Amino acid sequence: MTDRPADAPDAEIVCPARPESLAALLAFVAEASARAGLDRDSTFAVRLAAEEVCTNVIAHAYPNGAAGPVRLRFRRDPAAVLVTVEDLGIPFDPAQVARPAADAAWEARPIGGMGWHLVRESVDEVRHEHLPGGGNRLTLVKRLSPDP
Amino acid sequence: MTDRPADAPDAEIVCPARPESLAALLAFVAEASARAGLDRDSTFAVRLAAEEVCTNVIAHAYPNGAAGPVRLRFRRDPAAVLVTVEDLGIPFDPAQVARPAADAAWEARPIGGMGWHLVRESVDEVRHEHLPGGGNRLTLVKRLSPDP
Amino acid sequence: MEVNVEQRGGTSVVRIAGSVDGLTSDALQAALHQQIEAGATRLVGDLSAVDYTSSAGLRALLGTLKLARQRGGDLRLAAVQPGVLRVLELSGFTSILKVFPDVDTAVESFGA
Amino acid sequence: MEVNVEQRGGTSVVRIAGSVDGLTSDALQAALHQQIEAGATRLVGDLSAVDYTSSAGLRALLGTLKLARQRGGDLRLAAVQPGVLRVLELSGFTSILKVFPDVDTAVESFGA
Ligand SMILES: Nc1ncnc2c1ncn2[C@@H]1O[C@H](COP(=O)(O)OP(=O)(O)O)[C@@H](O)[C@H]1O
Ligand SMILES: Nc1ncnc2c1ncn2[C@@H]1O[C@H](COP(=O)(O)OP(=O)(O)O)[C@@H](O)[C@H]1O
Repeated sequence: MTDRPADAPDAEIVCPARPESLAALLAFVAEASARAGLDRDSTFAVRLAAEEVCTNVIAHAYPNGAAGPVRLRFRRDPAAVLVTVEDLGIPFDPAQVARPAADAAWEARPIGGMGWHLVRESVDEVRHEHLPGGGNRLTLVKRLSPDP
Repeated sequence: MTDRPADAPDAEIVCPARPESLAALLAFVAEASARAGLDRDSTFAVRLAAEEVCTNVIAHAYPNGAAGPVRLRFRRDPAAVLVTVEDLGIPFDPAQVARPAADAAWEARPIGGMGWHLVRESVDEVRHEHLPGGGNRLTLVKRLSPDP
Repeated sequence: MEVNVEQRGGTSVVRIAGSVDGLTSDALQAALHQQIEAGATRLVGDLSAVDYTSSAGLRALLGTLKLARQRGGDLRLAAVQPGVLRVLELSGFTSILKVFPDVDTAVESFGA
Repeated sequence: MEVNVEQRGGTSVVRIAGSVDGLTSDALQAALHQQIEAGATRLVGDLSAVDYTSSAGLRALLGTLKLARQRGGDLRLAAVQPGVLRVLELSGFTSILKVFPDVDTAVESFGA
């Protein structure tokens, strides 16, 4: 994991990948989105993608023993918002997650499995890198429509 | 704020100084204390001091507008635990906080004002530094009794 | 998030307000299942004041839908706001859940 | 944290279990004040299962103590564990709050 940029000391959050941390992560994203002046739709989309990714890291990244960290950065560029989520957990490439079937009858519809599908539909781009020392960096890119 | 040490990537938490972050901060301290093998009394003392300091940063460090970050580091040395809490908020030197009166009758006893007193009684040393760019670093030192 | 339940004939109208996310979906699911356990299997979710849902909310809704239908009832939704509706559509929930423009229509759909 | 209330004659025994901290103290205060608002001003806090309190817990206890006494009752504590007792002592609460070794003695102290 690299340093947070010197000019944005409050644009990152690092906390244990545990359910107790979810409120802090969501509050961070809400505050950063408001500060970045995102409109309602972009705020919703970024919040949704960030929640799904964080929930997954909390649930899946550290299957063996104590939870390691989850680090989330929020960057507002002129034309896009970039949310980066890093963990030091097991290798996970979201490209491997199959699109869930959304046409089964209600009896056969599985409960769950929608998270990654919603991430991909909410943001314009999802990048995945394996971190050199182990772990994953996901970058969610939400392009912003220019002011009318 | 300096880098987290390379050998302890999960020994810090950085999150917005907001009430929503308290659960993550407390979970971090609990997990770090367990991992460091602290005994029951030291776990209680470190938890208490850390909670009081974090609660104060959340309540007081950023009086004007949006909450900035609170960064907490946990370090286990052979003979002590060091908990460092940093904010980028208003200058605050805990040495200026008066010891609360603890002898008033119940009718006159103020509700609140006990936090710093409990911090000082729980840990062996409290250090305060003003950070160069603004903000505060508090270091709480809890000495550990050698294993019997 | 807040949840309030109002009885309308044989139907429970569950008014949800706020955000349904990983922090609140368990409470929503508990409130909905409590209705069903108490015998109120005809449920209308009034989502007019719900500004957000994640997949955690979808889980609560689908779990409730299944339980209600297994008991001979149903969960139907009313007044779903655009952002939340998009999540329901993306996840294919609009093909299994009935969504009505307002609470009255949803209640009447049970043929009260 | 969990809070359970049991009536023992004219006294409400409030059994608290877990940690009283900034996350839970509001719920504790609400449960205690609810008793007082309902007319039960004689309260015994059973702290045998409380492993931790911070100043947030002290606030809840002192606020409740004041309200109970203003209404002619009292808040008394029972079976306080060592770590929590030390916090009460450090903050001078043991000079204004009555602490009993067990629940029975605390209940009897109200002269039931
Ligand atoms: N960070 C992660 N690390 C490891 N596995 C993951 C991670 N995120 C997701 N997965 C895997 O991908 C699957 C699909 O995730 P998702 O679409 O969010 O649905 P759900 O979490 O409801 O199963 C998960 O069940 C899990 O097996
Ligand atoms: N991080 C901080 N930044 C600014 N002021 C603070 C900070 N922490 C404490 N204070 C000040 O010190 C006072 C005493 O704090 P404390 O002993 O914890 O009691 P309480 O928070 O209940 O008032 C606070 O009321 C506040 O005015």
